[in-house]
Amino acid sequence: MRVLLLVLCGAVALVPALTANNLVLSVLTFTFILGILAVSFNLIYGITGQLTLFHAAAFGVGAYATHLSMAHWSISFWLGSAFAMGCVAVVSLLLGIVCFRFRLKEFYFAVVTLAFAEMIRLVVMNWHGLTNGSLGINFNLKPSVGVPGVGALVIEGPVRWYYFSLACVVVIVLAYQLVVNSWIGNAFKAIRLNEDVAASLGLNAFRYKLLSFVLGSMGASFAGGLYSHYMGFVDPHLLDINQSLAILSMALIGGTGSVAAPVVGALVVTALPHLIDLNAEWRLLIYGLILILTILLMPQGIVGSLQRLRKHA
Amino acid sequence: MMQLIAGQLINGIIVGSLYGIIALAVSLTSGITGVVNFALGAFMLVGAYLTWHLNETYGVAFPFAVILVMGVVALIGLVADVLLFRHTRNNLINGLIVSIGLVSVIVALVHMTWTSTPQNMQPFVTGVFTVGGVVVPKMKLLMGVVLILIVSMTYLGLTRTWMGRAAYAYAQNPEAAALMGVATGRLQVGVAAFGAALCGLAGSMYATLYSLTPDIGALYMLKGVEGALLAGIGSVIGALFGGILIGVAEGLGSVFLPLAFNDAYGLLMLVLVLLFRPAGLFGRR
Amino acid sequence: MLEIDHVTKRFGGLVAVDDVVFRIAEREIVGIFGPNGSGKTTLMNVIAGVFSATRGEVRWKGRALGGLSTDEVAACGVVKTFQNPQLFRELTVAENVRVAGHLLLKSELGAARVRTIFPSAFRTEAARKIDARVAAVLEMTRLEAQARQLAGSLSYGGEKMLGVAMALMCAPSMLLLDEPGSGLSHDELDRLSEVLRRLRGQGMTLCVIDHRVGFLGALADRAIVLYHGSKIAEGTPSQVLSQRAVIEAYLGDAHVA
Amino acid sequence: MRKSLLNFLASAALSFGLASPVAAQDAIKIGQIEAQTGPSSSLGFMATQGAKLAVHQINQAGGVEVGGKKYPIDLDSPDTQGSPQQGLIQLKKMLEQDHRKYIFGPTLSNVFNGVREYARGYDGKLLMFAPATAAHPELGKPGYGFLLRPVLFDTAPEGFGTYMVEMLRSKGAKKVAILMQNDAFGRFAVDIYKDSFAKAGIEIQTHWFEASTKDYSAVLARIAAWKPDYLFPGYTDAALYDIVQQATQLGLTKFWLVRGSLGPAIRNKASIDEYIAYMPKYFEEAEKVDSKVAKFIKDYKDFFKVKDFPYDLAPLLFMASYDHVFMLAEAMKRAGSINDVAAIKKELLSMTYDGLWVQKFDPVGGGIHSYEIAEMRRGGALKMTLVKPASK
Repeated sequence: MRVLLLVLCGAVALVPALTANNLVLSVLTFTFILGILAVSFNLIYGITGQLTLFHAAAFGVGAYATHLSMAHWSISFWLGSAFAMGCVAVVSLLLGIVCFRFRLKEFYFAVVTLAFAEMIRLVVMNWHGLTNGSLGINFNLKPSVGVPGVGALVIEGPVRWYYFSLACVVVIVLAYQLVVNSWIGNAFKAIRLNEDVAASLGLNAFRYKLLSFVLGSMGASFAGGLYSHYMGFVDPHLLDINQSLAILSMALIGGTGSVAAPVVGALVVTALPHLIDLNAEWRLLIYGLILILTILLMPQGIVGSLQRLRKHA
Repeated sequence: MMQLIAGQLINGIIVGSLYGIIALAVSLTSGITGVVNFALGAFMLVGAYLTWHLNETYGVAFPFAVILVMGVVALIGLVADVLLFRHTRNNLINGLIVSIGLVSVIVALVHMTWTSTPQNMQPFVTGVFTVGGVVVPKMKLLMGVVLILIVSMTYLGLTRTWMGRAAYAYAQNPEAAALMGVATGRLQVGVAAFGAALCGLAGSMYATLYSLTPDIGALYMLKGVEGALLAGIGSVIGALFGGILIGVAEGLGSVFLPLAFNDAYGLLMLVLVLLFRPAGLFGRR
Repeated sequence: MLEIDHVTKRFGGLVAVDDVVFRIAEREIVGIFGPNGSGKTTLMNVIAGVFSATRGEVRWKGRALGGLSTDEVAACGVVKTFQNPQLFRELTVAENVRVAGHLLLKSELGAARVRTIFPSAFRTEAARKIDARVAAVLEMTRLEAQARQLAGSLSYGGEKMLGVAMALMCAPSMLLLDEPGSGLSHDELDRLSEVLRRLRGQGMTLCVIDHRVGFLGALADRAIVLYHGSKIAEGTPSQVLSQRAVIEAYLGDAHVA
Repeated sequence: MRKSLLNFLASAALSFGLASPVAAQDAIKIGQIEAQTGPSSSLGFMATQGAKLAVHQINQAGGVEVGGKKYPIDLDSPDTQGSPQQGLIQLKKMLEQDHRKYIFGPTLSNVFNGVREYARGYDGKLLMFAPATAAHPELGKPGYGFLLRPVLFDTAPEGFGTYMVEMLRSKGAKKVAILMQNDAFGRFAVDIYKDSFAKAGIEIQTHWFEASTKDYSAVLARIAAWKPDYLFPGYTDAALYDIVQQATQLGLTKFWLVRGSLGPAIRNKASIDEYIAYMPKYFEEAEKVDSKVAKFIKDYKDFFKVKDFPYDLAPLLFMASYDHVFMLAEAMKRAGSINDVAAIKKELLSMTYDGLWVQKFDPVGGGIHSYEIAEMRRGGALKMTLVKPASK
């Protein structure tokens, strides 16, 4: 998988050289940022088998926390997103403890996480003093990275954002890959495949489900910080239920079997509206059909199916 | 103040019975086909628009429109089950995704047919009852009565008729039912169609009370799921009761607390119940 | 070593296990017999922490196991196999066993496990240890040949053997085997009893359930007979089998069957 | 894997290149970013319809004649679905790839917030006709030279809001209850009207609701207990139909609103007492007296092949975009260029255009136009008041 991943990055790294078309760049930048979101979701759903609908909330809270901490304490993007990840970690830890202690599974887990996400969204909507409610917040803060020799490099303009987001998604994917390849990953898989056996073999399902949930949510929080700073604003739409469904379809279309596959799904979901230039109703129709056909015809998603083809060939 | 509370209690019960009938559809279909079908919300949407269309354009009297609509929507539900959900039996997540896809297909079609212009049907019964300062619109009362009747009939049907008993047995224990020789396949299709019909009815009732836009389905679907889980999957009267609880929670909630948090009151209750009775209030698990 | 101290388990009205008392010493093979529904599996589940006892308690090396969950009990070294094998059917036999290496890794490395996340000599070393252990266990259970097969594709006997192998991977000091013999062909049975003997030879304590005395008769040091949840006999297999109550119980069972 | 990805990228790049209709080399390129689907899409949808109709008519006539040469107009109007992300990507495509200089929309404040930072990078190379309420405070601010707001601002000195609040005061209203969507525009509306009501010495009580709410009886009962003189009920017809119907059942029968149609009043004419609404233009009436409007309505039906004209649907933006396409063309004629943004803006700000409305801009680019106030009484009796802002 990691080899494939590197090949993929190699191909993608050349894009700015191939095309001066900033549109392609911005679509791909969104793809990478949302890719982080989808990958982190897949750690919880695809690898550990827990369908969370809390992810959009983690994404949105991350976005708000990153920006607010930067604005109020005038700290760097990195400190800000570290703070945000901390907040989200705490929230998801509490939520996770509640859900997993009470042994909520499958659909019940999904609905309870959804309920919490919705409540958080309502708080963000109505806490005008802090979040400026439904108006959202516009800002012009940019992340910057220290480059040896060059000094602090401010991330602005399509090309820099492209490479920055690319670097982020690669790092995150590799990090998750390390976890998944370790014994922790084995535990995650074991829980997904058969929780009872895992327990009978002395594996503490509660602890590992919690770990997976927190790690994934933190990834979402980081993606939120990136997204809001690329857009230059935050608003409560980031926390919508539909966001969670979009994330889910990214993971499914890309493939839930491997760590990196959801990035492909993110590409499809982001690029599709700009590829098929149809009127809105038709686009909605086609989006629905794609979801249905993906599930019915290639449940392993694009990447999974390609891998299978390769095996058989 | 007392009037306000009493009024919202009644209103909550009536609005809740609308959630309840969808909850019943959710409960039955997921109990027997093993799929939580989000398209039920879209079926309700179609039901609402069809009722309005028949009534406004072709002047079909409301009661007949309702019966017609239930038939049509049941057919849609049946076709959807045979074409799609048969292939996702007992894979909850896949079924969920397919149903979400189906929702956007249906919503798109509704957009194409009736545009996004809000529509508002001529009320079937106008006027209000006023009892001791408590105001209840007549139509709402009528709706509450109809829905509660339908649910009770469903309950009788499920407990008295053979097909119903089979369905009930299946919902309790699939293997046993299969051994008893319940024709699982036909049963599942039948229930899917019946669930759709219930949502069609819900749509018709909705249309007489509120305005129509292509995005109403999702909200009521969510309330339906809340109600079903609150009661526990597979419990008929329970589903109605669960829906009513949600409705009352919202009604009373927005008497004392801001309306902006309306949707949270039901959810909060659901979470609490699920934590302490994971199988729901009436569920056996 | 393991003490069952007046353990009772009720489900609502039904008394599944009724005030059972016995102890199992180290390096012993104890067979628990009894007709179907006599409470054997329930008792085993109480020991393994699947259910908690209604009354009485289970002590392991003097420590009460009451209130511990399955994984915690397993972590103490008491590991149970399932009556009808539960496996990771999507994984190969070897992978199943490797996943079962979870506890082993924990006990061997402890906190140092974190170091295995990043590629290093340490990680390769740990991986090598696990692989060696997996190979050993597969050899011990005679599964080397099917190592690359999907667990789902094994014969029923093979699946049961894999269940034992996964339990062994946890390096338990006591193994609880739930009806390991049922549904096995003749030579599969021979293979099983041979494996169990070798285990005892390595100093493992075994507690085996079976509803027929069958192959265990030759194997077990001590036999305990449950009937309607209560212990009706205890002693060497030959003694026990000659007792009247036991014969009645089994004849009764035979009539029912 | 690599192959499929490269193919995908290639096809992506390709279709991005082809997505917009390849227009003649020298065409006037206009882009429009509006939500055409989604909960709050009815405004944007009609805005695109208006622009499409105008462009069609101009191209029918052979295009815009500038400096003795006729230029066709090429309009691209994708659907933002109300998502800032989509809006941003679409705007990038228009500006960077298709080199469109003239952008209509966005109407939704959240989409405007999503694109503003990016658009500011094109200040001086771009004209954006953004009806979003959130755009108004930026007019004339440094870096926002590209921004025009084609519609009249509620509480501008000439604004209809100022006029309507004054109207309430003169009717002796003391208490007004506000029941508003908790979304970007709702927040904005309350923020700006709070002050005008305070100035007029009118007490207000505000309640928020989620856009998806259908049953308002609880909050309406609370409002009724407060006994306000008027109810200010949200701003989209979807909400208005429900609120008005349920309010009248609880004895709240006087309404005052600055967005939304007469539809709800007509539906409930038997039970309302008073329904005061801002009507940019009352088509039902104007169609009979104003030949321009009659022609507009006829052309609309022919072009979109529909039986009936959507009288209810946000006539404001509908007409605004229709008129402003013509206004832009006129400004180009006068400036003698289709590319000199600065000159064209100067002409726009200085001209008065007599379209469906009498249109002009204030010095910072805020739209000024005539409008009507509708007052419907029980039974459906309707009184329209035409207001012509005094020209500066």
